[in-house]
Amino acid sequence: MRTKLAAILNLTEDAERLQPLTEQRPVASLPFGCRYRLIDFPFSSLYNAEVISAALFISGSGHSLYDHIRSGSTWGLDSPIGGGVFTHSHIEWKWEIAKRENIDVTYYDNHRGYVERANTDHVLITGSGILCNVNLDSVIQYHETKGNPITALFKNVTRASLPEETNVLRYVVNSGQAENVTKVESMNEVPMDAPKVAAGMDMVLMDTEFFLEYLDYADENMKEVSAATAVAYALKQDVLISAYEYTGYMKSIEDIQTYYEANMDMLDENNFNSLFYRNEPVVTRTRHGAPTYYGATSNVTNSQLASDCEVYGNVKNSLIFRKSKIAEGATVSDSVLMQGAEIGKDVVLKHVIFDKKVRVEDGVHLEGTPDNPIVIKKNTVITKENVKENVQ
Amino acid sequence: MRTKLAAILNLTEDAERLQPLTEQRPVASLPFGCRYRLIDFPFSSLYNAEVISAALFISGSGHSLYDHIRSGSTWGLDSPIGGGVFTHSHIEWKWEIAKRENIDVTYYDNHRGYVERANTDHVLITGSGILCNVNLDSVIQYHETKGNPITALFKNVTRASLPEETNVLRYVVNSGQAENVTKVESMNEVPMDAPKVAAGMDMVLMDTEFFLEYLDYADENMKEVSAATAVAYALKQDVLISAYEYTGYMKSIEDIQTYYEANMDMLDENNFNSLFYRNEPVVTRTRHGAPTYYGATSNVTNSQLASDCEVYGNVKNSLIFRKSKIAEGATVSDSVLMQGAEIGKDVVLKHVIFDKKVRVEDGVHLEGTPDNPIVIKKNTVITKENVKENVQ
Amino acid sequence: MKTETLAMVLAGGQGSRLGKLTKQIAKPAVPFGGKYRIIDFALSNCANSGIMNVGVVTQYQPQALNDHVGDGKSWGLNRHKGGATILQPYASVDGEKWFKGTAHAIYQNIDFIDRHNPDYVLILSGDHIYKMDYSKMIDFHKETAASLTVGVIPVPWDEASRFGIMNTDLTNRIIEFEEKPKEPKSNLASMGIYVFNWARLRQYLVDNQAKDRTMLDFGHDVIPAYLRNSEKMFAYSFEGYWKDVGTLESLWTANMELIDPTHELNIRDRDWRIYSRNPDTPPQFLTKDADVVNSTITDGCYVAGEVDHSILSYNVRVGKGSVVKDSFIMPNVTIGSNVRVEHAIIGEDAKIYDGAEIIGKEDEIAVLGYEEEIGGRKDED
Amino acid sequence: MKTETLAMVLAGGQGSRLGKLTKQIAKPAVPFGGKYRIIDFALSNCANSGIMNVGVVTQYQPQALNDHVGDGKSWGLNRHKGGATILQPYASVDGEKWFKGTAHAIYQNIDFIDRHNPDYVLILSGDHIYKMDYSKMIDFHKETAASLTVGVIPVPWDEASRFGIMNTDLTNRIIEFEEKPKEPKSNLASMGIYVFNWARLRQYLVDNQAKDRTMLDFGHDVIPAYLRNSEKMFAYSFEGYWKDVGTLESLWTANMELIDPTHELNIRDRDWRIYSRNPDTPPQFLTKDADVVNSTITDGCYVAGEVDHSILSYNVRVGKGSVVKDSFIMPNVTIGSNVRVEHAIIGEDAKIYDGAEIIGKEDEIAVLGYEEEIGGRKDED
Repeated sequence: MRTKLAAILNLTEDAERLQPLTEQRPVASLPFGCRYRLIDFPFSSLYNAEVISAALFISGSGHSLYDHIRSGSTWGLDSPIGGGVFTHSHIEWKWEIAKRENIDVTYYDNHRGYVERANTDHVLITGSGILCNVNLDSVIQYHETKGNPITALFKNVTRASLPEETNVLRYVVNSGQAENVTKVESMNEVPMDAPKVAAGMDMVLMDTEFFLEYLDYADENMKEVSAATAVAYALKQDVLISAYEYTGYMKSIEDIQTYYEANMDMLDENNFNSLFYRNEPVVTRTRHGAPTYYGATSNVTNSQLASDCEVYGNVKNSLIFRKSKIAEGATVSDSVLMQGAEIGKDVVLKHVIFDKKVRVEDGVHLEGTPDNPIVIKKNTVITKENVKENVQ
Repeated sequence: MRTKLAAILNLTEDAERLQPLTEQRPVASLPFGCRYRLIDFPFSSLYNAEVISAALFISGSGHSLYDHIRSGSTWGLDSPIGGGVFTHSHIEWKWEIAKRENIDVTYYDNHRGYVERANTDHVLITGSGILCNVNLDSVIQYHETKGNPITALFKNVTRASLPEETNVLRYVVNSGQAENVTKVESMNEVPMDAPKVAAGMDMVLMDTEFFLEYLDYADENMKEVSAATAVAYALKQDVLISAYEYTGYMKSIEDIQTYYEANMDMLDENNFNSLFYRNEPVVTRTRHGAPTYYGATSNVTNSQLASDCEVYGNVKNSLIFRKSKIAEGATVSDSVLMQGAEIGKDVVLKHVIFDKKVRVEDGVHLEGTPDNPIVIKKNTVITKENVKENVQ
Repeated sequence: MKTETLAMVLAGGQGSRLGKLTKQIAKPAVPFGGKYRIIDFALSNCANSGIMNVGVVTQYQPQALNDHVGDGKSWGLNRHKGGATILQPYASVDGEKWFKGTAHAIYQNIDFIDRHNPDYVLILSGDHIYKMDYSKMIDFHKETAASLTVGVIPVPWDEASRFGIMNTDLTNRIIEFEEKPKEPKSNLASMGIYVFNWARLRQYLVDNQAKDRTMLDFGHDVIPAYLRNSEKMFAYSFEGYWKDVGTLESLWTANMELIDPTHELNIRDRDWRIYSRNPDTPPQFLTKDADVVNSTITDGCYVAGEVDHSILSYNVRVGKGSVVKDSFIMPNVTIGSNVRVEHAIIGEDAKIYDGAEIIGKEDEIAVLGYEEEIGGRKDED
Repeated sequence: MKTETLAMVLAGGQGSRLGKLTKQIAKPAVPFGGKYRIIDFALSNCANSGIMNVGVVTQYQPQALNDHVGDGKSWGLNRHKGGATILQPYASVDGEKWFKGTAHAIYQNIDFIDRHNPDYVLILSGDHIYKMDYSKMIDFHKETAASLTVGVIPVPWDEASRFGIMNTDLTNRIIEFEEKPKEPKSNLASMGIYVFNWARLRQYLVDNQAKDRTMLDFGHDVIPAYLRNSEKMFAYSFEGYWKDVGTLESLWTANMELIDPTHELNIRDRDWRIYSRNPDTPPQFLTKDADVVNSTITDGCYVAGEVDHSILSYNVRVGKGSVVKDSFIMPNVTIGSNVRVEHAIIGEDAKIYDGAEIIGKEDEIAVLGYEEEIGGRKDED
């Protein structure tokens, strides 16, 4: 009764197309929406359902993640009785070496051990690359009502809302009384003008018994433990897959463009409210810092800001993260500035994405385009002299 | 003022000679004294000095350690303001691959980043293989009084109290007013009958400024960051090294024999009190469990037990960890039984070390010798039939 | 915030029949069973029943209780949503908010309860020893669509006249309540455990406050009012071990019963653990002179004497030549050499010096209070 | 347990001059500066001064304060050794332990203080706005070998007669104390901050309790008694921003002063942070119609109107066409469209409906209480 499900988070999303933002962090650690990281969204779903433990499988060292998650207390994941965040890093690397040098990496044992110890009826597998705010209580209820051993989440979208080249899977969902996933295809094969298509959300809920069967299969066949392979296994075994339709805001963060769009989406009140102002709050690790100050010369419209900023210049259609300073006469528009940006006087920025702690000296102009925003690496100092080389 | 020092724990002790107890755990995770693990001792020193953060460098995956440490809240290492346990696993492996494939493993950056963020006057480097209970406040006071940039800890011991083949270093300490370490040698070269010799405790305290200098040197020369290389660097630079004499219980846990002796040492009240009943308590992660029950047929003398055991048989000169059961008619003597031992009726055990959850069926006899205790692996079930093959 | 069930543990009582054991601390904080305090049973039952929102109402000598309960972490109750909250008397513009009875304590904490906005309020007493799944009682409450469900336990008929007795019809609906009836019509004694529909109870308390302010106690005032108004009240029958450790003898007996690992309370059951704050102490040390049988011993003890059919709580020292029999020794007690302790309860931090004797009888338990000292060297040290 | 310095924050006062702002919550819990509560300054000063053992004495409407302080985690005070402890009135065999004054509150909590066994007790008030390194004051206390050190601040001479004034000799030793003197001999006003040698103060309090029980207040009773007995008392002079926000006007002024990032209090200083409980809210959203200048805004706000020289605390909504000027808006306030708010303090959770106006003057601040509603649609929703 104490905990509803065991949660397996696969934080192994392909980070290549998000470079250089993912140079030192996994996709799960990507800052988003002025004060969040992508991991906050699945974690908040766990928090809101009062789930008290999670197992994380991470591609890299996960340092930026550990630093954010700490004990997990932010999301109620630190109960001394049965709770905890159990992290497994360097999954890809271990796997590669395991294959190359034929070492047993205990990957499946880690999954099995966690799920057995959690001792719950259900197991959730999810990634962190699809931005959404899912009410897990509602998913569990649906799962139990339908009575199938596995439930997969999807959202009906237009094909054009996803990138041409996408990792999102297309679910074929039979309609009518029993909504089941009957087939899975690559979304890449769906024509761009398709008006309605069921996008798989890389998230499945399973009965624990079924999960353990599936895990044995994955172990024998060296398959990654993921929502995709779980669905594939269920289809292979002719097990019925309940299809849960999610109707809130969703965005698959796969490349710079989708990352940029997701941030800009927040400036639309509908999207913002759909993601943040549901009954279930999005919870992140809070930081100490003063309120944001708007000086006499500031002019800020259609923008979102975190706390601890000082604004003396102009900001329009932008998202500004914590501890940023925008000097008098500067104009920032259609941009995403992560934590600690320092924007000098009379600077003009348009269609840019700044990683953390970018400093721009007085008078610099830097403009990207909506389809090709300029991305600046962490800690960069941009001067009039070096501005061109930074815009490769 | 909030925290006194930055603590670097080198949990990379050689585990080979402690096999099979170290098959799935680093030396730092070795269970000891009925309810502790070796890491509890340096952590308790940090706790008692109100240090609020620590960086851990671990050879393997460190899972057994993570599971024990969790958020570090047990030792006050989870303060949201400046606190935390920062773990770096697979150090050896990364290093090896780094050397082989010429990858930068950011090992030194991790040290530098941690120390800079901790923003303290002093840095402590310690291992976990030397069992002791050090009062860091006293060390800091000594360090400041002496005024040298580095203080190394030692204890005067007889050579014979250490194994013939030992990792312990011999410090040459000049006597008189200014006690300094003037030379470091391998203890292996000291004759076994030497009555008094200064044993290095793999623990140094440094001024942060000096630490950063030393770190640059270690980085340039690809040296491990450790108490030993720090002392070597100081000697090389002709920096005076204050020598702090520790006088409490100390034991270097290097092989099965020293591990066994250390446990048996606890049955001597002087040692037990010296390690546990100082002003500074030894703190470990507590577990829920009922008090230990001694049945009508039990007979327990000169032994230590953790809680949640049930004893119906005879126990003498032994240490029994949590959740163990000893049936009627069984006799356990001169032994160390880790958590969850189940000892059947009329079993006779003498000079044995059981890893966790060993079960012995009724009537089995198993006897080692004081110089060669029998070690049984985790989860082993010993029957009359297989008893011989388990005593390899 | 929306909570289905909020538990309110009434832990403000003095428990004066426990004499000097409750002079400095409230009864729910009295040590029990070697490593517990009495309130651990109610709090562990909450956690194990999945009730994670718990208010603990304290008033009398609450320090030990507050330190013990803290934020509820020991019971896994330190949750973001919910958790354990200590509720103590306070002042307001209306004056001092003292708690004058069980129902009045709830009334005075209406603001706290309203913040949780619960459907049901589960009222518990902090001073009973038992293991009970409250979620089943709440399910029963929902099934019967009751306004109030009272936890009852069958008691021997010849003892029924010592209890508050619920007379029920065939559907378990409560039709009469008699406090200590001379001729009981039923043997269903109230356990002091209630599930109320909060909206309804709130209305009763607020309405009464506006009138004569007489609704102070659940048994004495609220249940009779509910009966008068034909509120739907059901009795939920609990079967299992349940003990009100209200007297020294019952406290002693309950402890002695706990020793036996086969006793029905089954304190060793890993599926329904009794959680407590765990002290950090070294393992127990039985020296070569120790002789321990039929007893339970907790971490931090040092035993060089004889212990028979007794409980040593944590950090107890028993010196050479001493005999402890049929006794409950609370934490941090020092027993010197050649001491005899029989049929006794020894309070926390007490010291019994060399050669002293504390000998009670089964029907007249000897008691040494907290921090009391007895025997030779009282004035030294 | 041994603690060098234990801080006791007196947070039990009502602060009745703040009118409806302290009807439901104690003055130290009143919101301040957009994301703080008044007590954050004393608690952050403790943490930044390395004083990790803090008792917070509450009595009047303590719920908001208790929820806010919790276990002190927000200030890094949730330490195993020490930490923050809420101290509230309670009952004992001696009767009800109510706190009748500053010194009496300390007396009633002697057991708590004794458990820490401190050398020094630092007495603080929970309702002042300032940043102060107490460790320097304690160093001064040690250097002078004082029995009591009183924190003082120079006030303008013409205001000195409104304060408790310490007259000192050339060595800063206090030779006289005058409460609101007509003709002040010094301009050193007591800040209500005291460092006491605990053993000595304890003796005074216990001795007096055995006699006439008149030692209720530090200024009124204890300091005069110390003077009579020639206890070594020194004044420790604090220089810096210090404000007792005891009136609506001073609360408003202190908030307005905080807006300017160059103000001497320097709330943005990362080396002496003012910590608080951080709410979890989305970022602030300024819509295309927003016009914000000279103001500070906190997370969770939604601004579609004009904000000038004001503080919006977290989760404030300002609708289109509305103007907020020279005002301090507390958390969770909803301001509709076409509203005018000027020279006002708006209480937590208040609602101002479309078209309403709340207009004060600089010397007569308009106030809307917590959860109050004003304007058109009061009865709907």
